[in-house]
Amino acid sequence: MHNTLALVVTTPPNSNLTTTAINLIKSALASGVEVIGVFFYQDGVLNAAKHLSIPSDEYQSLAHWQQLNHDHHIPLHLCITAAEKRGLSDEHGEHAQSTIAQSFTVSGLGELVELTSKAQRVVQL
Amino acid sequence: MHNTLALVVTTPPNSNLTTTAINLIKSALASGVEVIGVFFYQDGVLNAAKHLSIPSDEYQSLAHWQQLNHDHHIPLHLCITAAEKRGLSDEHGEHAQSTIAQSFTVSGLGELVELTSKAQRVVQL
Amino acid sequence: MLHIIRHSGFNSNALTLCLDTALAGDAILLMDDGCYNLTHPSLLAKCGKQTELKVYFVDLHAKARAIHTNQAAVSAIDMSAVITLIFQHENSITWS
Amino acid sequence: MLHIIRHSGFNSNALTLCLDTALAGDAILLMDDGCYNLTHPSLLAKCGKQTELKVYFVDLHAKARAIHTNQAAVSAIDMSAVITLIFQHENSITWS
Amino acid sequence: MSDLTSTKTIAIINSQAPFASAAGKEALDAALIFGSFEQATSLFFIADGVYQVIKAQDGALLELKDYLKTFSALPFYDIENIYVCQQSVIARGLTADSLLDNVQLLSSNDFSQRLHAHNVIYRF
Amino acid sequence: MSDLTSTKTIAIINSQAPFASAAGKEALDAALIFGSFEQATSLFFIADGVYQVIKAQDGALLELKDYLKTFSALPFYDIENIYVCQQSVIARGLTADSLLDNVQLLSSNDFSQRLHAHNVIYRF
Repeated sequence: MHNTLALVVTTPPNSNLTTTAINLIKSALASGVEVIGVFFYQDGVLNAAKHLSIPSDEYQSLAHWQQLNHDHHIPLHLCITAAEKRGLSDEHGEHAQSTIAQSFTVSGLGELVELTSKAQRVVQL
Repeated sequence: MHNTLALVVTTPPNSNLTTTAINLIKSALASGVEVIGVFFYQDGVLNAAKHLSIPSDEYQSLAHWQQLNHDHHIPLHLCITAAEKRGLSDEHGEHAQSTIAQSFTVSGLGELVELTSKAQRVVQL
Repeated sequence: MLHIIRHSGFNSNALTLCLDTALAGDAILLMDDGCYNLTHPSLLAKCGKQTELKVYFVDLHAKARAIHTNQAAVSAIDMSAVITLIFQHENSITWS
Repeated sequence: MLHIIRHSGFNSNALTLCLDTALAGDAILLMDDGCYNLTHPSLLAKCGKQTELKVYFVDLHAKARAIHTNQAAVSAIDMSAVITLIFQHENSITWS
Repeated sequence: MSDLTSTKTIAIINSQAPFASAAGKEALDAALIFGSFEQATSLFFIADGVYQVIKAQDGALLELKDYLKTFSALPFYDIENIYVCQQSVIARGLTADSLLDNVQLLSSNDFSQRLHAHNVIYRF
Repeated sequence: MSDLTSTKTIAIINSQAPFASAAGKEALDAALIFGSFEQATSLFFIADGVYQVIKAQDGALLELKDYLKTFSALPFYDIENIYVCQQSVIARGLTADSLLDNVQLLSSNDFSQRLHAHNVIYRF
């Protein structure tokens, strides 16, 4: 049987909760589960902050998210409304520059509906 | 008697807690209390996010902070280490742009020590 | 000492920590969601005991939340009285 | 239903909400700070009652926190078993 | 957006008070979107979440735009199941008549049974 | 930095567990700075904060850099008062010998009395 999983991340990155979410995805992949997408909502949107600065000897959550996207083609959907409420910006131009890290897709809540509908299981972390 | 007050803000801006902090400062000023500075720490640093986007018909906390700084010369000190952990950046240059709003001063915890030492009363909000 | 409570004691331990730490002569100020504690059994029990503990709440914050109290032992105040309280007490703790 | 608890029930109402909502046949998974609930009186009381409620905890998360249990009614599992649990249950709630 | 591959029943649990965090507003935003995509969506209020559905609140006093008014409009979004945990209401010294008119007060057990009947559950 | 106008006694209260938020680390950072500016600084652990000072924790298992090790070094920063609330310890099923060696276990009343004796109190 082909199992599919979607993850909704609502907790911020500067905590051990993010490490657990990433490890859970890696375990799912190792178990042959297809992770069809991650949706970042509420304080979870801070996971997509390009400038998030964590000392180099600490867990680099952003790099881990990007690796999951790159190596396993897991879409990382960012709720842009929730992100803008927390200081992130998708603007480009002379006086502005997107503060959203590569590998994240700017999305709306419609994407949450789609992931929720498609996945066999959805877990909020 | 000349009363002095310092405020340490540790709560994030997308909540009603910020409005209360700003109203408390305004009441202090109206009572003749000198507010010698505000120090932003922990999730409070998000108050300084330049791109913080709040619908125009909702409370504009950033504009209120800037007004307090402009009209009453209240220093707004941002703990840069805590800010960088939450995705803010003070970098300038070709590929980067500070994401910290005007009127905020990039500081370290030494400034918290100074404010704590100087003010007659310190309140954490 | 002035204890400032800004959260509900039903969802968190903010109120319990405050009550465990408060000594005679202290004051408790309920602000923001702290106003929900006006109906909390632990606070009501303390008020009933006639301890030397004063309890204040920000009137506007309770009104906005449609939270009412008929306790004589608690006082409704405005923000300017909050400033007075801050300077009346030597120190403060903000419980969350 | 699988109940995922990621926070301590001593500081918050996460554990209480979970226990109030759990029905026979449900499973509880303690992850992250949820492992602190291994010594929580409310959880121990439930375990003692031989209810049809299964309790699991992530072994690694408890070890890192130096939290130990000698309850026979709770099972230490690894992350791969967490994935199994997720697919064994129709739905889940994450309590915080 | 592509056609949805399946229709699921969605439960949105509100466990936090309305003004001190973005949780209530963001939960409601999610519920409205699920409703507009014709996913059967129910709202659940438990613990401090019950403070979201009490009458006569006035966010304007706090300079807030009051998202709570949207609750009365939920039937227009095909969200008709609004369940409130009676035990949480009583524990907070509130009464049934302090709640909005279009909510259903349920015992702990009924509340829990309804919750279990949904395919996907998000908690805010 | 200019000379400090006054010397105050500072209490830093830790009320949260170590790994799930930045609170513990940021509280410690603040305490170390106050100490290095020769402000008399005391650390207080209450509620889930007591989990910060139990022995044999291993953050490396969670891929964490373990800031808790710094607690043993606090005397070098002139921070010698480390108070732990006994009631919180007991409520969590912990015992005195599970705590770090350089902390003082205090009854609720003693804990509270010491706290009151400080000029400025920050809570994390």
